[in-house]
Amino acid sequence: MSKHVEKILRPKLAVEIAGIKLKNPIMPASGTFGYGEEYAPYLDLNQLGAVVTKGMSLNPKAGNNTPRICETVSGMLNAIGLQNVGVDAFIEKKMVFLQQYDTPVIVNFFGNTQEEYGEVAARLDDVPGVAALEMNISCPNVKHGGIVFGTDPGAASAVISLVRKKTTKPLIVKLTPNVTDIQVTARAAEESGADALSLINTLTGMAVDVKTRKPRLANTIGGLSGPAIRPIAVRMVHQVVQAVDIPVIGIGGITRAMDALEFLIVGAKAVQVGTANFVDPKVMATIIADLETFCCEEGISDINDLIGSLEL
Amino acid sequence: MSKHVEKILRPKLAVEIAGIKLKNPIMPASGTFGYGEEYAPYLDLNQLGAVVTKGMSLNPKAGNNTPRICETVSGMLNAIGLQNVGVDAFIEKKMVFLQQYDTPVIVNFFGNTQEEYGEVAARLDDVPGVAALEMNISCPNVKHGGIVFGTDPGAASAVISLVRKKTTKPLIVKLTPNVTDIQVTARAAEESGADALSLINTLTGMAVDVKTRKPRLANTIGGLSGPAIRPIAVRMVHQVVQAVDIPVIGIGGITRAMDALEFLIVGAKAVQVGTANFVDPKVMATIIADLETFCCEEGISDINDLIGSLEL
Amino acid sequence: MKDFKTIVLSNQEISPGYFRMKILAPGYSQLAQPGQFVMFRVQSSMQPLLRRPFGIFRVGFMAADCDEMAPKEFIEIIYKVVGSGTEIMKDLHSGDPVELLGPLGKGFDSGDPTEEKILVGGGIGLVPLYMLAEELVKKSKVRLLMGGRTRDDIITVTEFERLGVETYVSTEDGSLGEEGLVTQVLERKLDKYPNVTVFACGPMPMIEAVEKICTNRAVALQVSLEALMACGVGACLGCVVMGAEHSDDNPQYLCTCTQGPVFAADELDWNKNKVVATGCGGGCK
Amino acid sequence: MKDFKTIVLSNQEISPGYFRMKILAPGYSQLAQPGQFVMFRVQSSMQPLLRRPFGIFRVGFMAADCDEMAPKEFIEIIYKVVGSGTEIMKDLHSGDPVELLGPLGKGFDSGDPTEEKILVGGGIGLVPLYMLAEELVKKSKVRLLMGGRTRDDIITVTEFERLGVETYVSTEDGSLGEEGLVTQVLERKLDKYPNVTVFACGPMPMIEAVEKICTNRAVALQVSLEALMACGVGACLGCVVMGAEHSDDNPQYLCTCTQGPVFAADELDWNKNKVVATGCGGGCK
Ligand SMILES: Cc1cc2nc3c(=O)[nH]c(=O)nc-3n(C[C@H](O)[C@H](O)[C@H](O)COP(=O)(O)OP(=O)(O)OC[C@H]3O[C@@H](n4cnc5c(N)ncnc54)[C@H](O)[C@@H]3O)c2cc1C
Ligand SMILES: Cc1cc2nc3c(=O)[nH]c(=O)nc-3n(C[C@H](O)[C@H](O)[C@H](O)COP(=O)(O)OP(=O)(O)OC[C@H]3O[C@@H](n4cnc5c(N)ncnc54)[C@H](O)[C@@H]3O)c2cc1C
Ligand SMILES: Cc1cc2nc3c(=O)[nH]c(=O)nc-3n(C[C@H](O)[C@H](O)[C@H](O)COP(=O)(O)O)c2cc1C
Ligand SMILES: Cc1cc2nc3c(=O)[nH]c(=O)nc-3n(C[C@H](O)[C@H](O)[C@H](O)COP(=O)(O)O)c2cc1C
Ligand code: FES
Ligand code: FES
Repeated sequence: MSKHVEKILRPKLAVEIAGIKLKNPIMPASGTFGYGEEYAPYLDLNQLGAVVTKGMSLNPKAGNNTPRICETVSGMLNAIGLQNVGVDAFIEKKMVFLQQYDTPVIVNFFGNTQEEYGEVAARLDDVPGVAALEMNISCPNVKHGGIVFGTDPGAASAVISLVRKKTTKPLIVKLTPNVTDIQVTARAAEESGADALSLINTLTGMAVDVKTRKPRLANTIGGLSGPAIRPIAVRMVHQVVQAVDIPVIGIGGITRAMDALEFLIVGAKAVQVGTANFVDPKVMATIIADLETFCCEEGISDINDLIGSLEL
Repeated sequence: MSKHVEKILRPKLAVEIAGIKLKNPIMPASGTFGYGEEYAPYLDLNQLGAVVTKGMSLNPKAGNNTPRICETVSGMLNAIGLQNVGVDAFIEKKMVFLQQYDTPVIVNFFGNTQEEYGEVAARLDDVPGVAALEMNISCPNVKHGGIVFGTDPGAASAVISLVRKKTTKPLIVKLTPNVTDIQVTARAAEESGADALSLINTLTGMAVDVKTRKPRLANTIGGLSGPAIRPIAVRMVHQVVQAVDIPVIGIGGITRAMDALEFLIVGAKAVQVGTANFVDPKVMATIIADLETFCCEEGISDINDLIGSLEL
Repeated sequence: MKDFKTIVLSNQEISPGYFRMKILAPGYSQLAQPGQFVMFRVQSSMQPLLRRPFGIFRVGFMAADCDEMAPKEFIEIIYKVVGSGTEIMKDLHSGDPVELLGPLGKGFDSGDPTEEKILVGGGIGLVPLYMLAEELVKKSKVRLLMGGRTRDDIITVTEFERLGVETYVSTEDGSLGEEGLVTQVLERKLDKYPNVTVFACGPMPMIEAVEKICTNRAVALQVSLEALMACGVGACLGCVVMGAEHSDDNPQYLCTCTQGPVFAADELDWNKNKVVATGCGGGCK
Repeated sequence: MKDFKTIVLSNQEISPGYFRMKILAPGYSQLAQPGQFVMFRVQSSMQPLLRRPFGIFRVGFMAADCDEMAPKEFIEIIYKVVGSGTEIMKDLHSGDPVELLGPLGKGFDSGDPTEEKILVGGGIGLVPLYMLAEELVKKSKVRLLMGGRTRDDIITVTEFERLGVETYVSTEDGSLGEEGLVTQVLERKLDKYPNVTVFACGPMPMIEAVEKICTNRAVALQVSLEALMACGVGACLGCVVMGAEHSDDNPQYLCTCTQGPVFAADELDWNKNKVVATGCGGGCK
């Protein structure tokens, strides 16, 4: 049954999140796109909705022992351990490169203590070119400090409230999926001052080498990402969109426009592409082009009309 | 570097769980093997470690609207809604078939209320041929009653304690993975009288048809199973084995002997094969044969020596 | 009901987007009934994960490699490329390994031999009707009404003619045969031959229209349905349709894989089962 | 550093379990340096998900389809079938589409032209040494010590000979060349020619033994390492090895993909980096 559809020539792909204007809803996920420069030879960064950088901490961080990665069925495990150059070196060396581009830069960051979170946010506050901060309260790889901030709504509220006071930039809080009820953390983050939410971070997982009987990762447990986790991510984004009023950025297993559309339709204002960058460095450009084609064919003149259009 | 290994001719594959003797550690996962008879034309049920039947409730249950299933990347979503013939019809019609076999029958069951759980367990208590009960406190598909028993340690304890009083059969409690800390539920189940634990049940997920903008499942949300979820399942089994003293049965994305071995090595005493039965009705026979070959080649004379042999 | 590894014998595009595949299938000449299907495993990887159901178009024999051996049995399936599985299938070649589970399901009931028969096929829905026609022409007059959107959707009609079936083709765009819907042709035929049994397979809107027409005229109807399937053997309960007795309080679900795919029209609840055969809209992966 | 879709030109088993694949690779004759690698995408499905890294064996040219056109550039890779990705690769045919990202990484430094060179290859580790040999023979005497478990592991040695390289073969089981480890041969050669630079690639235990020998004798050594890689471009930080300055308090991690795969031996921490190149033991999927 072919319904008649008015073809659109030049659909509007621009979206706005917490006051940041994005050319389109496609951006990389933190930790899968380095500091941007690694992929600049393959992809015009000006094409992207935003660039999201590797998670920053107050001091440089060495990361975990190796092996740090392992392929799984339609996914991968990583326990990089948040290796990064530290916020000061980032501002000095890495931001300069990104400032060349006409694309908002979202800086992902984390801390081992509340105070560290606050301090990193403060140092990034007046850096030109930083469009927003993405606060990672969810990385499952770091043993430091025991329980993960993002799995305890109280701890999450406390650290978000603190960071909120330290920055005037839009604050995106990135949620962990390793919780019983993602709506609880989402509401806690909203109430503590988040301007937007992004989800999901990786799901904790493990793989074993049956010959050596050792875990495949030096860290034993790592974060699962890639197409395998997409149904879990779509479900959580759907639930969070219903629980909060702030915008939501969908993440998890996106490899093509059809995947991005699932998140947009359940209500994400934008999406992040992670593991798929490793597989195909040009994947975000392809997704943007295919999103445009989809809108043309389906008669959607503004992608905002598609966002949250799920029919239940 | 080839270490010298003594080849074994006839390794022992038998394991024991809560007093039930299994010929080998391989059995189907509930809901993926019907009542056993559906797969009997393809596979000799006498070969299996045990047969685990579709989840039973007190009254017959019609299940959800369609579509009930949807393929995802290396996995599937289901929202069958626990359709079943009801415990009385099961005892009368389905158990008779299974009693022909020399294989322990584990009956999976659930209830919508504590009392229903207790009543189903009571009715199954004196049925000949029922080797153990597997209590599903974790199915995410049933809207009835709101919050899932297995995601609330208090509710889980209460219902398990009640069931414990109603049955003299070994009681296996099947845990849901949709929780922040699986060790908490595992300990709650052990303290409330579980003789063994099985995990994981499906992870809640969702998929969207981007053309119709409708969820692919009539129920919107369903349970994700298949190879995609294996790393999450292995991680949870690893954690639970460390948290409790009772035996653990590993479930999640097993498609071949290598997959089963991951669970055994982290400490599962046996494993269940779910979605893979749909893909290959003979898969469990293949896994059993390949497990035997693996033991021969690796010089393992008793599979119990392999269980929990993870090197950290 | 068998489950074995086998090989593709040939695989050809017979019309744009439609492929016909011959698969070595020992035992099928004895086992397969008109209207049954197979669960086909595209390749032994995890992607696509589940087997795909396909109706059996026909069972045939080909000469063995040497004289002393029995001729080899094969089945033919005809499929439309709609998604990830069929995309891979179209690239299979002679000799490629595949897996077959089947024949599965409840096929057609040939009905009263004294009555004439009308087969209604819509596009790829024609597939299960061929073996049925082979059976029916032995005893009764058989007419085939074949419909499609364009002429590309009109497949294998000459083969039905070779069986002695009287065929009538219609396309929505008039590019082949009569312009219009196959249901219009059905109404005309039923005006002329009211005492027939109708067998229908095709897209759900067509099947629903056929059901209305037949019920209004009290004409016996059997339909072959599609549903999303995981196991094909009655184990997963994924493929159900609502039965005639279905109500919200007293639900009656029938398995398309074991109680179907062929149903007598009066076994089903026609108000509710629109969800049947929604398919995955091409792209659920 | 390019990223493009291309096609397989040929793919042949050259020794049991070892395959040699020619891939159309425009631009590589200008770009590729000895010791660099490519990230190879086996097929455009999700399984296997990640690209696989392979050393560039050599860059070549073949006649164009018509006289006016420039000759076509290709690269050759040689791979051992060890797991899910290489299992699929071995079944690729001429004309099959694949994707190449590269050339990537830091290759070998040719060193002092007045010094003689010794290349040490273990099995598949020979691969990156061929382009290096092509370069080195222009200026220096080059010897290749090639080791393997059995003769099946001794590949492409005659091609090195054709370049004018003096070759010495050893196998652990004595099935080809001298019986024993390649490192025994290395010690003998170093006794005779102490003023050389050594270039080594092979399994980690071999590389570690070579490092001990060279360090003891103060012989300059460059090694090419393997590590598990997701991106190949320095973005994921999955492929790191510990640098010479590494300590628990002051960790120094180097990316094998961008700061390697070739390292001067003194850049690395030889006490700790045994974890390098563990590979996935064949079967991580
Ligand atoms: C009993 C039966 C007989 C069938 N006979 C034929 C036939 O003879 N020729 C033919 O071309 N098609 C037939 N179909 C439909 C065929 O199974 C689907 O077109 C096919 O599975 C699509 O697979 P895909 O991977 O290309 O599409 P995708 O959309 O990528 O498939 C994703 C998932 O949806 C399922 N699916 C998608 N569409 C359908 C559908 N319409 N019905 C059931 N499942 C679907 C697939 O099996 C898979 O699990 C039959 C279906 C059934 C139930
Ligand atoms: C810089 C570099 C150059 C290489 N050059 C060659 C070469 O010329 N010829 C050759 O045969 N092999 C080479 N390798 C090793 C090759 O990448 C692996 O053998 C291959 O990836 C195995 O893939 P698989 O899917 O068959 O195995 P699987 O075990 O199924 O692979 C699973 C995962 O582990 C990774 N992996 C497995 N083994 C290795 C390994 N030894 N090193 C790195 N990653 C591994 C795979 O990429 C994949 O992500 C090289 C590796 C690196 C890092
Ligand atoms: C190698 C790797 C490193 C990552 N590093 C970070 C990080 O530093 N900070 C963060 O918030 N998320 C990090 N992530 C999580 C991703 O940003 C993303 O949430 C996750 O991978 C799911 O998306 P995907 O399935 O598209 O990869 C990392 C993921 C991978 C695979
Ligand atoms: C179609 C289907 C039906 C299921 N029904 C039940 C059920 O009735 N009771 C239950 O405890 N688990 C049920 N499960 C969950 C499985 O038993 C198993 O825990 C899960 O599928 C993970 O294993 P797998 O990845 O091997 O499939 C069902 C799973 C599927 C796919
Ligand atoms: S397809 Fe599984 S019950 Fe019908
Ligand atoms: S492989 Fe990703 S950083 Fe080296």
